[in-house]
This record gives sequence, structure tokens and C-alpha cells, in this order.
Amino acid sequence: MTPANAKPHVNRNHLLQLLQSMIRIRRFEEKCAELYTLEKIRGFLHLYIGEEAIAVGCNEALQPEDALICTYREHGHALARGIPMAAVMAEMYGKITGCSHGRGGSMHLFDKTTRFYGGNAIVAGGLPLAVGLALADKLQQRNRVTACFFGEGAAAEGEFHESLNLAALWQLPVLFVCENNLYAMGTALNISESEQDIHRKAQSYKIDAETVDGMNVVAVEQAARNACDSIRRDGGPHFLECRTYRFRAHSMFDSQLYRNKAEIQAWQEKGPILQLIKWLREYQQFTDAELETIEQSVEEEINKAVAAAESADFEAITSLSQNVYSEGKP
Amino acid sequence: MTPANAKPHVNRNHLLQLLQSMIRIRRFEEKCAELYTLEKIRGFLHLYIGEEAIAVGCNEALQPEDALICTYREHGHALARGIPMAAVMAEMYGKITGCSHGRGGSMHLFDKTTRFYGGNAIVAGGLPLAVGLALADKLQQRNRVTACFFGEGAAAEGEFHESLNLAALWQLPVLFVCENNLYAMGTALNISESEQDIHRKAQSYKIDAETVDGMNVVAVEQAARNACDSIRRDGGPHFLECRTYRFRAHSMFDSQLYRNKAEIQAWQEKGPILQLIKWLREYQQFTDAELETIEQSVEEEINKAVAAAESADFEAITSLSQNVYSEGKP
Amino acid sequence: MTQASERTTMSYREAVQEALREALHSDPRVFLMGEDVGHYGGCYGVSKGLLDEFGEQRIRDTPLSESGFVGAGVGAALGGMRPIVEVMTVNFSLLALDQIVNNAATIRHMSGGQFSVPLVIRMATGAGRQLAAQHSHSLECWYAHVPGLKVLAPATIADARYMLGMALLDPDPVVIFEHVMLYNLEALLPQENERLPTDKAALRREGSDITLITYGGSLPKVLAAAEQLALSDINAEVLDLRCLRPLDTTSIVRSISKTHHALIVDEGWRTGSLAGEISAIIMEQAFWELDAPVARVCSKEVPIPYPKHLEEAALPQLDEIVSTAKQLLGTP
Amino acid sequence: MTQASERTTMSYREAVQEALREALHSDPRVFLMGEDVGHYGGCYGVSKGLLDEFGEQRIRDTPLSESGFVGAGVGAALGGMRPIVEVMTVNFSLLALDQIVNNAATIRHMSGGQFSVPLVIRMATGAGRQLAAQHSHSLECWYAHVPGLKVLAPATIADARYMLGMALLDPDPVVIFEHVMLYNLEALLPQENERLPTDKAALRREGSDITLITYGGSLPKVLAAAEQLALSDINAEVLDLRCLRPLDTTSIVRSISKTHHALIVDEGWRTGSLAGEISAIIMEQAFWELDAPVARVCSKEVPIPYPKHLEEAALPQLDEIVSTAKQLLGTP
Ligand SMILES: Cc1ncc(C[n+]2csc(CCOP(=O)(O)OP(=O)(O)O)c2C)c(N)n1
Ligand SMILES: Cc1ncc(C[n+]2csc(CCOP(=O)(O)OP(=O)(O)O)c2C)c(N)n1
Ligand SMILES: [Mg+2]
Ligand SMILES: [Mg+2]
Repeated sequence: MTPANAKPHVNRNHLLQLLQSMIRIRRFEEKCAELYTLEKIRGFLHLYIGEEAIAVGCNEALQPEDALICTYREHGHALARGIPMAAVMAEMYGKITGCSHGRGGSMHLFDKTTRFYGGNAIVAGGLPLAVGLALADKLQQRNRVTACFFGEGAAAEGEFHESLNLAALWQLPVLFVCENNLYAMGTALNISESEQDIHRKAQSYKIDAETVDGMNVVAVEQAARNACDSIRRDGGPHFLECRTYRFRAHSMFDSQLYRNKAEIQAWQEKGPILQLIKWLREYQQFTDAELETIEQSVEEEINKAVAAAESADFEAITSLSQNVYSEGKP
Repeated sequence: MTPANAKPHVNRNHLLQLLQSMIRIRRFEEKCAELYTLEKIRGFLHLYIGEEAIAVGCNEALQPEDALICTYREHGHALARGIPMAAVMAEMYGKITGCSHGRGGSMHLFDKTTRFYGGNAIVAGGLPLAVGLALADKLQQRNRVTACFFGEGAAAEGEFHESLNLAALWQLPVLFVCENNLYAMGTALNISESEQDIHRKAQSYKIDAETVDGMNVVAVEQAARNACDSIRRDGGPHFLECRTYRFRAHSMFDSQLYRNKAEIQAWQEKGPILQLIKWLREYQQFTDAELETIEQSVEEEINKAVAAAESADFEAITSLSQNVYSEGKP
Repeated sequence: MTQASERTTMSYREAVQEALREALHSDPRVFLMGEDVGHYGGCYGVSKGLLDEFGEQRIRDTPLSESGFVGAGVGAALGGMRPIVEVMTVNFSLLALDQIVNNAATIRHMSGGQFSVPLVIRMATGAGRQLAAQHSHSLECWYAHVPGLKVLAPATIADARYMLGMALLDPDPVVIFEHVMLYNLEALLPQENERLPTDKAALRREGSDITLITYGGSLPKVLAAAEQLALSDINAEVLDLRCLRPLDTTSIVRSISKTHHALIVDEGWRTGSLAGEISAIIMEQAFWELDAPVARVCSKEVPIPYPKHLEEAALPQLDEIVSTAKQLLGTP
Repeated sequence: MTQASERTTMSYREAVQEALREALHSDPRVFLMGEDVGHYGGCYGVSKGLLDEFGEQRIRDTPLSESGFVGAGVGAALGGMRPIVEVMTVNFSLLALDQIVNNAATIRHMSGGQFSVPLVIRMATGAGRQLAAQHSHSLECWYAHVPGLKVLAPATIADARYMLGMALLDPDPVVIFEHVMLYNLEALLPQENERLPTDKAALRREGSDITLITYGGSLPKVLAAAEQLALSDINAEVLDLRCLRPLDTTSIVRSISKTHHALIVDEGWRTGSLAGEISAIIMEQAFWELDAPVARVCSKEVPIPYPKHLEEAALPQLDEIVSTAKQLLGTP
């Protein structure tokens, strides 16, 4: 990429685009929550609400040929990456038009065209995959980045340790993005880690690592651009710890006994969308009309996606045994 | 323990005792190698030769009520801890008089009376056990230390990461002793770790950690005493990285393609037994006669152990199914 | 708090909680450790309230470190405690298998009987909640394969309530599987003195025409199938294995010697399923009693898909159980 | 370097090495990764010399991180490579099961067929070298249970030489088990054009009285048993499964329809063994062909003890195979 990309795009249009992207994710997931109560969406549903700045900011630094590995909390990443909303929504419905043809559901969004290697529902299970994708690029002399998103809870897993060591030891082009929202389900960071500064853990593998305000989309974009530049330049991995917060329950089954309303409230006031809107109003004469236009276009897209998902077909039961092995046998 | 124990015992008798203890281990294992070629001992045989100062030095800091967890390279620890040599040798033979009643062999020496929780043949597999033993002590308000020995190769395993975090997070009385002999089988440290300063890795969990010259038994004893004192005083874990070297092959099947004679030679000259003898000769008028006495008493003990093992019985085949479940059902 | 002495209706979830509470009250060496067992209240709500009742030392939230805290459970058992380690689900237990197979199951043996590992490991298992391919495993058969382990599958309120306490008395490691579809099951709790020993299978329904053998989450489906078969004048006997290791082969053989027909229902994938082992045991011990080959209804050989209709198609269902039983009996 | 074209005698170890060398020469996307595959030359000497021949990029020593590098193999396969990941032994593969079961085996399915994982995992398996309870597992049956995986057990020089190449052509993950007792086996290598497809069982000995079914490290024992039975005028057929998933049930049924008697020999622990699955399959597909119940000779239900006499007693042995076969045939 050109050094030009390195400087932050704080021009108005770019900011509006970031805002729209975040609102689009937020409203999409609010709709999903609604559809869940209507039992249109089933299984586990993990909402990203409050953390949108991370997926949106990081996405700005990624090229089409780059790869992504995410967790079960990946709707935002899928939408930011450019998987059509209709395909994502259809996947939530388990319809054949879904981005995983309905087999995966909310936790397993996949898309070959955008090199989206999934929603992985095993905590830290995606990190070794990211190491391997980056190894494949290195062995084939391709200058591509593999972005790997995971929560702070994953940092306690052995697979985190093994993956960071491999990426650093072999100098692989992985962008590790830790979405530190302070809780792993109901387990607060301070009762799960002796070292709660996650980026310090990354540094102990000799990986360049820093923290960034995960509620500030511009800061995230800047950090991600710098990280990707250095990865593309030097090959080795980079680690971003994004400090953020989950506004909603862990999943739809969580009664949130482990935290209080005040804490949630306080974080909501720092919300990434709220923050950016405030800033735009203050410095960029951002008008309610403009916001309205964004909200409307997002709403239209969501309604279309829902309508499409509703009218799409379920895969035939007769094809149950498909997609276990490839057709083309050796 | 009394602060008195904190100062090194550099008095002559103590040093002679350390020397005897190391020579005892060395000669025992030399005999084992011999017996292996005679096919009296089978399976895997991992010799500790060159690393004796660590087991011997650390043992000085341990109390009878403390616990030990070791690897498949644990003959030295078993002997230093006080498991009768005859019982260890019989175990190498797979005889019923062995310290594991013949079921375990070289890699699985166990002894209840000395709280020796085994030789574990899974690299890093013993670390979680040590955490659990220490947790049991903490929950039962017992002021005991669990010493956990492992090689530097184990530091790459996820179980290392998970165990160190748990020990630090819960402030458990574990003495982690990394026997860094620079190789994991044929894999040199520099091709297995991005951070090759193992004690630094330990520090990243906020565990007090230091390196010590693993070839200097006095230095090891001092470091172990300080570590155990702090553990008994403050409860939390401590980490010792002992820099050492394996003089022999990894096991009896290793053709050592991965290192050269010169390197081995250089380390042998720093050997723990050689070093101590030199020092004793220089500053303590240590005589050849004294050395001879040590060698003789050790030889006698070994001969007795071998004779006993030779004449001992094998377990009856009819009892094969024993020791899988306890007799006393609920 | 419910007294085991008075007859009450409770859910499977409440029964497990009662068992935990009783264990924690009756033995100071007992503690519960696992992911989100404390502040969250247990991923399936089983341990809700226990943290307040027993405190952080005995209701211990762990980091996401399955191998680490399961191994710590083994160590704590060696150290004289009676740990109950909860692995949130069997899916994540794959990360702890080394500690379970190479340590928990072998230390007694490797030490020549010097050390025992009085550890209880609980885990949720099974599919049915549309959790897709990584969160729907049924791997009881893997655990039932390992010498040194005992494996229990409580399928009733009574077993959910009483098996844990009996497992804690066992000096050897016991793995308890709680099927996710059973937690909301409600029933009358029998008196404690009516409880069965852990290692015996239970006849859940007497019958004469065919033996339906199952365990865990499939029991309700099988009982329903038996009722449906009754409508076609087929009198099915239902045998709940309860203990998957060691297997109560005596009860299996006894029942088949009566019915001469057997159908095994198992949510595991067919190939290499526990159902296969049961069939082989019948082959070896009751071959001449059989009037027809033993049949199996298992999960299809596919990772569990997310959509409801495909998940249902992948798992054993009432209709397939009924039709297979009828086929087996040659009564269409 | 041996040419596959000329007929030569080679050891199983050399055959695997030849297969690796050929694969590395013929496809630049192929690389070998695992613990001590490079500088050490492979824990069983299989890859000795390959590091000098192909360099550190393609013969890649890994840290002790089974889950990490097996998962990296899955990722590299997704990224267009053709990785051969060596897990030193099946005993350590327990640490990598999450990556194998939850990623390698499921990604094609979860992605609706968009992604495939052309990964080959090799591991040594089995007992017989007095390595005791943690180093003597035979867990092929666990892998054979998992949809999405293919499982191979080369038991001959030819299969050791040719199966790897065929596995690398497979777009799906293939697990190859090499039994530790086979590495020193020597035999004449058949021509490449005589090689069998990976997914078919092979008749290693034609017979008419009984079918002895086995795989992997037990094949030599079973062939020896067949010869011994011949001395008692029992003409045993020996079927080598070769592919443990998917199982070649056609060949199993065909043979039993001829001999009407079957004995399965499997080094796995009896309960939940692959032998149990085979017996169940025969029950379902060839029950009416059987003149006697199918029998199994498996390992005893005990962690493998260190001493030679106890290890031998724990594993399937010639005598037990012979006597069980005779019993089964009612010829003492
Ligand atoms: C290996 C594993 N253990 C446990 C779980 C159950 N689980 C799902 S999400 C989760 C919390 C993860 O927290 P974190 O990594 O911080 O991600 P977040 O949900 O906060 O985004 C847990 C325990 C799992 N999916 N995988
Ligand atoms: C989990 C696991 N992986 C691989 C092995 C095979 N293995 C046995 S010892 C060893 C090297 C360990 O090196 P290190 O930890 O440094 O201890 P050392 O042998 O040098 O004392 C390996 C790879 C094993 N026993 N366990
Ligand atoms: Mg979190
Ligand atoms: Mg080492």
C-alpha cells in the first residue's frame, strides 16, 4: 500500500462513511435481536453492539486480498468486510441464500469472495488458523495480511500462547486484534488474568503491540493502518488491544448478574456512534437531516435483507449429507 | 522455615554432601545406560547427566511435606528427594519392588511417602497438576510448596501458559523450575521460542522469576531457598530458570545430528560435578581419597540396588487388571 | 432449599443444583471450579446462587483454560480435595482431553496404585438447540473408551439429583454428562432411599417384544417411541444405561433374553458410536437369543447443521425410532 | 533415492520417507511441519535427510505446540498450501483434537462447501515398545468417528509408500496412522501401478473358513495367526481395512458371505473399539450369513503397563488370536 494510506482520513466524507458503516451494523443487530425474540433466528446470538468501531476501523486498513478470522461475535466484521447484508441475514435465518448456505448460522459466517474465514465458536480456536493462513502467504511470497479478531477472554487459552509464539517466531503477517470488552461471558478480566494489560502479554512474545481506544473509530482506523503498514513492510505480526465494552448481554440467555447498570450506562455514554455523531456535530456541522438520511438508507437495506431472507428457501432435507466431503474424490 | 535456612550452606560437610548426591545420581544413570544396552531396562530412557545440580540444589530447599512434579527425565529428582535407590532401580527393571510397583518404568517414578507425584511423559502435562496440588494446599491452609520441574521445550505448550496464569492469578505456592538445557529433543531453543529468555516469559504473568547457573549447585540451592522462603512467606508462585545442558543424547534413540561435539565438550567442562570438585580442591583441601570414598559408597549402593532389582519378582500376569480402578467402590 | 427428604417436583437443572449444594454442605473438601460457574451462575444456570452461598474459594470462576483447570482439578484431587470441575460443554473438553486421558485416568495405574484421583468432571453434552457444528457434539463414547475413567449419563431428575453425590464418594475419576435438552425437564423427585447404584442400568419401561437401549438426552424420545409402539400393540422395554463405563452388560443381556430384539438409540454419530459397542456386546453375549439383527438409530454422519429442519434430520427422532423398531419386528 | 519404477526391497520407514520426498518434489505447495521433523530427522527417523534436501521452509521444525501447529496446518491448507503435519504420536494428538475436530473436520460444512481443507496429518500410533501408559495409545477409533475426516492406516510397505501421495490429492483432511512397530518392517515394493485406491480394504490372504479383520500394526500378527491356523487345516481369510473412515463395508460383507465366521483384531481397548463398530456393521449387514457370533481380540481394559510381560498381556497376541478363532469355529 502507498504511504498515503498511512495518514488518517479525517475528511468529512470519510467520517460520514465510517458513521454509516457503524450505524448499519448497529441497526442490523438490533433487528436480529428482534427477530430472535420472534424465533426467526435461533441458536446462539452474540451481539457486537457497542464494539462496532473496531470492525469498522480495522476494515479500513484491509485490502481485498487480505483475510479475516473472527469469532462467534462477527456480524459486524462480516458487514464491514462487505459480505452483502442479505447474505448475512439469510444465514441468520439458516436459509440456502445465506453466506454459509445456511449451514453455519450466526456463529459461522463464511465468505470466499471476501476471504472471510469464519466465525469460529471455539474461543481462541481461530488464532492457529490465522497463523496458518499467514504462513501460506509467506511461503507463497504473497504480501497479504491476515486479520484475526478475538476477545480478551481468549488470551487465557493455550492456543493464544502457541499462536502468538508461532507468528512471532516465524515472522508471519498476522494482525491480531483483541477486542477487550472486559468480560468473558460473566468473567471479568481481573478474575481471569494475572496480567490484565493484554497488549503486554503480546509484547512478551516480542510482538509489536499497543492499546487503542476501541470506542473511537478514527483512533482504531489509524492504529490499524499503522499496524498493517508495518506488517506489509516488515512481514512480522502486530497486535492491537482495543479497549471496548459490550452493551448487550453476552448472548440472548445472559441475565447479566455479573455487572451493574451504572457501569453499562457509563460505557454507553462513550459509545462509538454517539461519540462520532457528537464530534461531527461539533466540528463538521453535521445535521439531523444527514443522520436521518443515513438511518433511512440503512433501514431500507435491512428491510430488504429481511424480506429476502423471509422469502428465501431452506435447503432440502435430502441434501443433509452434502458439504461433509467434497464431491471431487482423488 | 527459619530465616537461617536462607543463607547458603557453604560449609565443607554440606558441600561434600551435595557432591555425593550429584555423583550418586551420575553413577546411577551411567549404570542405567549400561543396563539399557543389556536390555535389562527398556522403553524410553532419558538421562539427566549434566543437569544434576538442579535436582540436588532445589531439593535442599524442600521440606518433607512439600510435593514434587517432574518429567520423564526424573531419576535425579527421585534420588535426591530420597526415594530409595533400590526402589528406583527396581522400577527401571519393571519389578514389583519398584517405586511404582513396576507399572511405570523410567518415565513414571512415583512415591507417596516423599510426595513424589511422578514422572510425567507429556511435555508440560505436569504443570496443571502442580497448580492443583498447590491449590489444595491453599484451600486447606497448609503452608507447603509444590515444586514443578520441566524443560524449556515445555514453555511453548499451551499448558505452560494456562498453568502460569492460574498459579499467579490465584497466588498459589508453586516453585516452577525450568531446566533450560537449550534443546527439546533436537529442537534448539532459538527455533522454538520468539522470546528465548524463559524467565521473562514467566515475568509476563507477574510471577517473580530469575535465571540461575544450573551448573553451579550452590547457586541453585541459594536461589531455590530464596524462592521457597518467599513462597512460604507470601504464598504466591516463583519461577527459576536454570541454565544447563544435557551431556547425553535426548533418549537412547537419538543420534544427535542437531548439535556438534565441540558444543557438548565446552559444556562438559562446565559440568556441575567437575566444577564443585575443582572448587573443593582449590579452597577446601579436598583430597582424592575423599573422592574415592564417595565413589566407593555410591558404587556399593548401586551394586546393591542392581542386585536387588535383579532378584526381585515381576508382577504376576494374572494381576494385569489391577491398579486401573481402586478396590473400594462407593 | 428443597429437602431431599420431602417428595417434590423439580427440574433437572434444580436437581443438579441441589446435588451440588448438598455436596458442598456435607464435605468441606468439595469445591466447584469452571468457566462462569460463579458470577455468571453457570452457562446453563445450574450453579446460580451458589457463589453467594459458598463464596469464591469454593465456587471458583476459572479463566478460559480448559486444560489448565481440568489438570488443576486432577492435582487438587491428588492433594486431598474433592473437586467438581465443570467443563462448560463436551465441545470444549477436547481441549482438556490430555489431562483427562493421560493424567486423571492413568495416575493410579502408573503409580502402581499409590495415588488415586477422586475427581468429578461435569459437562453439558448434545445437540438440539441449533448451536451448529462446533457446539453440538455427543462424545460420550470417547470417554467410555478410556480405562481408569467412570462415565455417567443421568437422564432423569433422580439421577441428576443423586448421581453426583455417589460420584464424589468414588476414589476414581468420574465424568458426568448432562444433556442440554434435559435441563428444563421436570418431574417428581423420588426418595433418596429409592436411588439406584450408579453402575446399574435401569428399566424405565417393562416390555416383552423389543428392548430399546439408550442413555442421556435420548431417553425421553425413546420413552415416547415406546408409547407410540404400544398403540401398534408392540410392548417395548426401555433400558436406560445410566453408566456408560463400566457398562451393565448383565442388564442388557437379561432384557434381550426376554425380548429377543434390540434397538439402540444414541445421539452420537453412527460410526464408532457407543451404540456400536452395545451391538457388539449383544453379538458376543446374546447372539443366540436374537430373533433379528440388532439395529441402531444414531446421528447421521454429518457435522450438526444450524437450521432446525436439518438439525432434526441429523439427530435421532421419534419417527425413525418407531419405524426402525417396527421394521426390526417385521410389523409395518 | 529409490525410483518407484524399479522393484526394490525397502523398510516401512524408507517407504514413508520416499513418499514424502516424492510429494515434496512433485508439488511446491507441499511442506512438512512438526516436532523434530527437521534437525532431529524425525522422532522415528522417517524424515532424516529431508531438511538438507528441501530446506527449512519446507521441512519445518515446530515448537512443542500441538494445537498451534496443527491449527496452522489447517490454516495453511485454507491458504492454498498442501501441508503434511506430523504429530509425533497419537498420544500428543490429544492436545490438537480441538483443531482437528472443530476446524479441520467442520470448516467445509460450516462454510456451506465454500472452503476445503486439503490437509494431511501423519502420526505414529500404537504400543509394543514398553513406553508405558502415556505413550502407547491406539485411538484410531476416535478419529474414525468424526465426519469430515478420512482416516488411513497403512500396514504394508506399499501402502506406506503410496497412500500419502493419494491423500495429498484429497481436497479434504486425511489422518494417516503409522504404527510404531511397523517402521522396521521390510518387504518388496510393488509397482506404483499395482497400488490400491485408498478407500478399499485389501484381502491379504484368501481363505474360506473364517475372516480375520484387522488394520495397521496388528496385520503382521494376524497374518502369522492365519498361517498357524492353516496348520490345523483352518483356512483363514485376512482382510486389512486400510481405510478406517470411510469403512469399506462391501468388502467386509463379501468376505463374511463366503466364510460365515468373523474375528476382528484391534489394538484399541475393547470397549468402544473400532472392532466394536465392525461387529455392529456385520450384525446389521450380514447377520443371516453368520454361523457364529463375531468375536473380537482387542487390548485389555488397562492403561498399557511398562514391563514387557504385562504389556504383551495387555495387547492382542498371536496365541489369543489363534485360540479365539478356533473357539469361534468350534475346533479346539
Ligand atoms: C474453548 C471454549 N471455551 C468456552 C466457550 C464458551 N464461551 C463462549 S464465548 C465465551 C466468552 C469469551 O469471552 P471473550 O473471549 O472475551 O469474547 P467476548 O464474548 O467477550 O467477545 C465463552 C466462555 C467456548 N466457546 N470455547
Ligand atoms: C506433548 C508432547 N509432545 C511431544 C512429546 C515428545 N517429546 C518428549 S521429550 C520432548 C522434548 C522436550 O524438551 P524439554 O521440554 O526441553 O525437556 P528436556 O527433554 O530437554 O529435558 C519431546 C518433543 C511429548 N512427550 N509430549
Ligand atoms: Mg470479552
Ligand atoms: Mg530441553
